[in-house]
Amino acid sequence: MSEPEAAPRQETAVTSDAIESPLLEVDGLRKEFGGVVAVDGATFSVAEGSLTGLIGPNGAGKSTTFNCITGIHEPTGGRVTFDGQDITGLAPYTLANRGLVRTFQIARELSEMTVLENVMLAPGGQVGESVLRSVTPGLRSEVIKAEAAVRDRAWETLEFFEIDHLAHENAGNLSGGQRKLLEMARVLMTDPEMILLDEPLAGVNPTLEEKLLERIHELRREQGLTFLLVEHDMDVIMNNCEHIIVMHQGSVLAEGDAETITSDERVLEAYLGGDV
Amino acid sequence: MSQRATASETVTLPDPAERLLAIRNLDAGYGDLQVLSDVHMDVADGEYVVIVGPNGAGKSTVMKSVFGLTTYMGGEVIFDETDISQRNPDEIIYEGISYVPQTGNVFGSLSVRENLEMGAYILDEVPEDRIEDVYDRFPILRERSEQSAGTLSGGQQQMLAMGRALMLDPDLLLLDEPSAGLAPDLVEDMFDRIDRINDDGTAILMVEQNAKEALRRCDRGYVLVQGQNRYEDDGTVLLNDEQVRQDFLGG
Amino acid sequence: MSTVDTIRGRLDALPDVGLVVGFIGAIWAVMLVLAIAVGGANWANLAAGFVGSVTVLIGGYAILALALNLQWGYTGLFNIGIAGFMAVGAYTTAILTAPTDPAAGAVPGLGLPLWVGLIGGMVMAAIVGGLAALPALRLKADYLAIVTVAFSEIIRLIVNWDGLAEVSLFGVPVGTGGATGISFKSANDVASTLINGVGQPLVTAAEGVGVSGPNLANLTYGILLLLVVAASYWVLARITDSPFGRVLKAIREDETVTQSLGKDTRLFKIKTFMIGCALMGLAGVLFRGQAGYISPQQFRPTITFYVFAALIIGGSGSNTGSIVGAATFSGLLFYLPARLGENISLGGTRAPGNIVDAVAGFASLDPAPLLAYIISNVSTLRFVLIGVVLIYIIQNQPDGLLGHRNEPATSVSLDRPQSGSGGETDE
Amino acid sequence: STEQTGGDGGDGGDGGMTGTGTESGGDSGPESPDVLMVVGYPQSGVQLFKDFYADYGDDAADILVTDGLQDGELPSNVGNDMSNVRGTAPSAAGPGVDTFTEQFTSEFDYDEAGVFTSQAYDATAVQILANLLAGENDGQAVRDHMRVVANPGGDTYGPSELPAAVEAAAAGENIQYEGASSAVDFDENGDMASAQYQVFGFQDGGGVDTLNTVDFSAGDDIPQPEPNGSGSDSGRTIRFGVLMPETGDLGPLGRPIRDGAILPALQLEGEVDFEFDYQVGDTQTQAQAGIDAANSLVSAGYPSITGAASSETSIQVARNVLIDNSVVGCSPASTSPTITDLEDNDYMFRTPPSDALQGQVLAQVGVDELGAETASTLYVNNSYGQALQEAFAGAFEAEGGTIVNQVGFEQQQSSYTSEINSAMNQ
Amino acid sequence: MGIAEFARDGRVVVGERPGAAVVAAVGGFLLLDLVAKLAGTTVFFVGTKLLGGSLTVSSLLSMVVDGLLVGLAVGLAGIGLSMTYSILDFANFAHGDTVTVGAFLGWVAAYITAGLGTGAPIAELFMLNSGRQLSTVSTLAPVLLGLVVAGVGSIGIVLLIDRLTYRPMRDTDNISLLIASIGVALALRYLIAFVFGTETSGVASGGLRVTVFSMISVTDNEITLLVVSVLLMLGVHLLLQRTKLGKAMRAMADNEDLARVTGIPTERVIRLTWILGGGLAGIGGYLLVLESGTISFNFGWILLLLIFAAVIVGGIGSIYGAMAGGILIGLVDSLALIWLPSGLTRASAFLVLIVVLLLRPSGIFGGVSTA
Ligand SMILES: Nc1ncnc2c1ncn2[C@@H]1O[C@H](COP(=O)(O)OP(=O)(O)OP(=O)(O)O)[C@@H](O)[C@H]1O
Ligand SMILES: Nc1ncnc2c1ncn2[C@@H]1O[C@H](COP(=O)(O)OP(=O)(O)OP(=O)(O)O)[C@@H](O)[C@H]1O
Ligand SMILES: CC(C)C[C@H](N)C(=O)O
Ligand SMILES: [Mg+2]
Ligand SMILES: [Mg+2]
Repeated sequence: MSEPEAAPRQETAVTSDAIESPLLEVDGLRKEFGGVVAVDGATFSVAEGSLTGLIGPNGAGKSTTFNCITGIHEPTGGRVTFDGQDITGLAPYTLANRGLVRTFQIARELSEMTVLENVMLAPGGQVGESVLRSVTPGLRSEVIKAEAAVRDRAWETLEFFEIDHLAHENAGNLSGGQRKLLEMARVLMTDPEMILLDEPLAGVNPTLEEKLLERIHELRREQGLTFLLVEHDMDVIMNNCEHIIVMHQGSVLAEGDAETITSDERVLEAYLGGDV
Repeated sequence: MSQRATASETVTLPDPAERLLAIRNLDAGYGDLQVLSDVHMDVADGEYVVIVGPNGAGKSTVMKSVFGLTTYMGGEVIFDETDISQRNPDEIIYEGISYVPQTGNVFGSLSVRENLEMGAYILDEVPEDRIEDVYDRFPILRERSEQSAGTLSGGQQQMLAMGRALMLDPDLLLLDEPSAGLAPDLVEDMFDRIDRINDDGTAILMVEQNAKEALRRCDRGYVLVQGQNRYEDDGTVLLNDEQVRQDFLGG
Repeated sequence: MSTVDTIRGRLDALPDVGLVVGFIGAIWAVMLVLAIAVGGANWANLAAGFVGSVTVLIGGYAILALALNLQWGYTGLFNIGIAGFMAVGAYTTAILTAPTDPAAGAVPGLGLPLWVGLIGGMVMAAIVGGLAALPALRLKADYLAIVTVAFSEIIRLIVNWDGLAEVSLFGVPVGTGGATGISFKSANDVASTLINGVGQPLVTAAEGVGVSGPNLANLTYGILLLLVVAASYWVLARITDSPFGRVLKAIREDETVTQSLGKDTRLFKIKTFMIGCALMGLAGVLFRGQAGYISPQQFRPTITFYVFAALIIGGSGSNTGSIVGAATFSGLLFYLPARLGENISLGGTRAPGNIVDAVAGFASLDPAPLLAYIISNVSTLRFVLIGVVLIYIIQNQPDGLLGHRNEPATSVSLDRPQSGSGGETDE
Repeated sequence: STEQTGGDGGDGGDGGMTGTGTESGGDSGPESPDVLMVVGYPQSGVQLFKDFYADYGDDAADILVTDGLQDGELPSNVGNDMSNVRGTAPSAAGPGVDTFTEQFTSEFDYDEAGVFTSQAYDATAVQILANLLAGENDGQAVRDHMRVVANPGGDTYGPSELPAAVEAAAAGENIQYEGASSAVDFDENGDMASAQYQVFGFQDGGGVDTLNTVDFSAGDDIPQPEPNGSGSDSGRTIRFGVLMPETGDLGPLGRPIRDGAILPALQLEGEVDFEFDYQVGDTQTQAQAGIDAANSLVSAGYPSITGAASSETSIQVARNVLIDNSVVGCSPASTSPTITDLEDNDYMFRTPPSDALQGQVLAQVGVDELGAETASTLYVNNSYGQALQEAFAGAFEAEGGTIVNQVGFEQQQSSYTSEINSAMNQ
Repeated sequence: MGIAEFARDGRVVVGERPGAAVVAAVGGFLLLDLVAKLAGTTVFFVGTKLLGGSLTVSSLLSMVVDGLLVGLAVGLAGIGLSMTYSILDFANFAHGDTVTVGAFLGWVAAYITAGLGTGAPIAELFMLNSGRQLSTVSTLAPVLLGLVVAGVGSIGIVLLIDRLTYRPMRDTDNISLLIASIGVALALRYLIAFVFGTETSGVASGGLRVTVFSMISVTDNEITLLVVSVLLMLGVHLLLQRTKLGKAMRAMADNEDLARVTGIPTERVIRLTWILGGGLAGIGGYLLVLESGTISFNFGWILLLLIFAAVIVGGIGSIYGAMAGGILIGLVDSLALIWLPSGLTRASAFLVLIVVLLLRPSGIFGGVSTA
């Protein structure tokens, strides 16, 4: 579990070819649904502090890989290691508490709660999540103190994403793009080390898209977060990711930096379809 | 015509006689919430029209309103000279409009083939040849024809949805972000297919976030902001308009 | 800063407390008016009887509605096995406290003091609730509903089964009494003891105006129940106005998201089930077992649906709404019509035995038989009324009488902190 | 061998179906009992007998029933003439029975005075008289004068002289009420000192036939306390409650009994210089609903109550309402032996006899009239059913018979097939 | 940590196979016990009885027949619940009371026609307490007429309720609809009580008894139940198979908005759903009364949980599942007596419900597509 005010991690230099300090390692991951093999021995790793792209044709198994890593599905085979520890098949909340969180392909806001509540929910291990503490007269003052701190941080986060004017709005009333922002804000409040983003930009207006990418880079710079990004927009991938993994039919077809990928015959054939 | 603002002086509106779809002063929303106010749009026979705009602008709402899926609050939707603004969706389909929604556009628990059959629900018989046509267009669907649609990948579902809408050979096809979630080669492919469908004489009204590509290919485009018309013009004109580029196309 | 928050939190609760008190007061007033209208010289005693009974009902339903609100209103757990959990609590208390040498024909118990029984009942209900929750929580809402209602019927059938009516547990004879039920130390005795002891002057005064001892005891019991309601409210408000409550709301909205944010939702759900079921168990004894007697008949699924009606009428998701709903349901929809029916008479017209005869009179332009029939069947018709009100509310006012109350689940004010005095300095 | 299994259809550990030592098995199966004794209430009875006849037809066994099933409508509701059924029930054998029957059938729309209606009349009459003699609507005072007006000592009055009895009691006289059901003499437990039972069968066109009667006469001393009440001035209002199952399992019997209970007030109204104020509460044949209804009567200030009918309800109402609130209960129908020993501060009386006797009568009918050697019992799972079937089983074995199975059942189920199968040893 | 492991183990243990293994083991033991009982042997183990006892084949058969008959009627009633559950997406708690309403309407009609000309007072006929017992052989026409009225009448009632209650709520979530149905259930049940009283009336009793294979004896009324319900089930099967209705219903259950834009007349499908479901519920209720012989205002409500069990065991949305589930639950309810005391047999049916929901939430027949 991460400390509430974790010191910013030192910047890790990431080179495009050699991954020195992998934060997430996926080894021979496999997932079958009945007869369909969705993920077929995918192996790759993600360097600490990097923004890594995960691309591939539709049905390549990207979302399924995400689901297996984050505990939504139990993998049929293979191993997932995070921060040096085996996390294969652990439940989502355990992973989140260890600093590995995700956003959803379709934003899932908690619509009957306010934006602020959505964000205040996220921090892990809040004292007030214990019934005893929140009820017992003496102990409750502790809860109240912690709550004030969480609230203040929540406001800051909302300001960072420029949705603080919506703080008391029900999350269900936000527009599509605002929901994506909220989703990012919420995930950040968990103090993650690594965020998996499943098509965060799909359907996002280009202007907003730029803003979101800017935020992602800012978070990497300032807090040393690691990102794994699924995205179909090649402009985004090529211009932002220092490392790119290409999946095809459930396994990794190629990886490397933008140049390596765009010059890879197989990738061109399987995914990029001729020109880019 | 009462356009609030236009990007250029040369607006080429279709001749009233050719207008297949005409949306006039439309107000619509959900329950008590009004989303669209005073929206105008036209699609001529065989025309290819694109709507772009920021998230939450009401683009999908326009589409749904044409199909009678929103709360009607005023104005008119005229298709083929009949007012369909307050009709039920299951009647509108008989007029010759098909619609591919942005989300939830396949029947998850039905098989791929059954989804296509449902696309031809209003016909008396299942048109086997059309199903074959769709399979030819999207071969992966033939491969998965017995799999339940809910377990297809995002992109595969998008293809199925499109295939379903094509089962009736409509006069007007409403497409809500057909390229969202598609791999780049498929995006190209999808746009090509849409072109082809349009070439075959089907008019198209499409919402796209992939605005540049869409505007390049279409006949005309609308920019919708906060539930109101902002700009309208030929696709290429909009594409090259500095203001539009700045505000909506991301530089 | 935190003291300011605390004080503000306390002040925020005041209007709600006022609302609840005012509402219950209004229902009392209605009962008083009714008693004066029909009671003649006996009105004071009648009023005490009406008010006492209605208070007990309100108290009982309020505890149940509060418990359900925690499970359903907050967490979205659709528990319709309330009756079963009430039975577990009530039977545990009964078995713990029933005398070891009971009257002829009754089953013996362990003869423990009442407070041991009450705690035991709550603990047992919590344990059974937790066990029931373990597997059931994987299910979506309506499946959970069906599992819980089936579970409650299984519990009822088991306590009803005469195989357990009287058994020997490690050589000590105990049992459920089967269909016959079980008599035990009733909490009512506390009320009686209270008024016969310190309350003696009160009794004398009450008897002066014609209020009988039993009615006074009943009234006292009702007020004691309201104190339990107040305590439950206080505890639940603290639970829900906290990060714990926030997680519950999040689970209600989207469990997968909540899990992905690092919350072990299963644990939260189990805790919620246990707390709620403990309260239901308590209500099982205090409410259904007021007289010191319980039987399986009292724990049929219908009671569960009444609690739901109460909560929905008041407004689920709101603790205040739970109490207001319980008062409306039990006072105005459940109790009042029955008393009206009993006390209205149509001169000499005896109610016809069946509806055909009643309508036949109407055909010959004499509405009296039909009216008499209706009046003599109000206690049936009130359930029709309850059903219709329920439909009306869910159609037109789905958030209940109190309307939608978005009570943020937190223990502090959520306003933007004044810039400068930010949170970082607070550590 | 006797196995008390109570509703146990299968082996359930030591169930009846298992039999003992029948290692041979095969398809011959265990024997059905000669007679099936059924204790229950009419509503369940309809379903139970329908299921019985549907599976076993008319001549699989003779059936014995008790007072709870003495409902003349039963055969037509079951759809069978029920000619293989014999029953026993406390009968109306008081000196005033004819007057009562006459008044009852003319006041209400009944063809005959049903079971326990005369007991109900007597219960109310005694309460009214005790109330008048005591001079106040107070439970304790009424209790203290119940025996004064009912037991030997003073002038004798019957149902036909009820107005005169009222005047006498109001004048503070020690009187003796002789009722419609019996002489109405309460022993120190509040039970009847003597009893008469009838043996009945169901008639073809509805109603029941009394085949013969069995008497038990008074053995004990009949206590007779002295009056110490003031008597009543004219114009007083006499208040009493009636607590009856108007609905539920006993509904068909409960409604006539209720009418019997209010008949004295109807008869006296206008005839005497007193007002009568009564209220009826419905127990729905459920103890809890009974408690609620009783509480409601007590709240409204009635010092005494005629009721309840079902023993289960009477016991629970006495324990949980009457005794605590010092209100007199006088049941016209509860026959369970448990009531005799109730620690009731003398607040619970009843006008029918205890089933300790009925069990014997039943056993006699079974052995002597039906020539049964084996019997099974099928009883409603409450204080009434359990005790009466035990009394029967004891008496039947004492007469040399063998009890095969004892099976309990719950009220108002949608099917009794499994219970019947267990009892019939199938 | 500890919790994590617990959760993971839990997922494995509660997973499909171990649960199924336990169920299979219990089932095997019960079967062995049954065989021993039929053979009349008792097996002792360390002094306590392990299994066995005695049971005749004929009583086993009669239990099977009883279970089958009740199961058929429950299955018939269950079809409607299953359909509304999947298409309108809510658990209809008023379904049991629809069963009651249908039964009352049908029996009143049957009684009045049977009583015409016999001089029985209309009040008694209407209140179902003239004391007459109908049977298929002795009063064929009234019984058949009642059957039709039960179906048609409950369709009318159900459509009216839909119009007043559910239709204004089409867009609301399924829990609101469920709650509304609780309101409907209360109102319906007590309206019946208001009109017909709370008494149980005996209305039917077999007029003819047939013994098959010299072991199973059934009445004409039971045969009627068997024949009518099998015919109706076949009819429903054909209807859904031969028309697009079946698929349209599934499509609607899946995604109503999409169904509408595809041209499926959703309101009409909903209406047809109610018509089929309501009609079958009413007829199911009518036939149950024909078999058990008695009717009372709350019998459908009491039956509801059993119907739910049937539908869920069969897999919600699956018509064949509802039929098979009904029969299974009917058999469990009846055969449980072999192993359990009679006070607990009903509990065993509920236990089966819970076990199925936990092990196979999609139902035993779930996933097998309908029509
Ligand atoms: N629950 C399931 N049952 C059966 N097959 C499944 C299931 N989930 C996914 N699949 C199959 O697994 C393959 C991979 O799907 P996945 O969603 O991971 O693709 P993806 O790479 O995310 O594609 P996209 O970019 O289109 O979202 C697809 O062929 C899909 O049909
Ligand atoms: N079913 C609904 N109920 C209530 N409000 C809705 C509903 N659907 C959309 N809205 C609201 O209507 C507004 C317009 O939504 P719409 O889906 O038309 O936007 P859009 O232009 O299609 O955006 P995007 O590009 O994100 O798809 C938004 O504010 C949205 O929150
Ligand atoms: C009304 C009577 C049938 C009551 C029955 N004798 C009993 O004691 O329960
Ligand atoms: Mg995907
Ligand atoms: Mg949209």
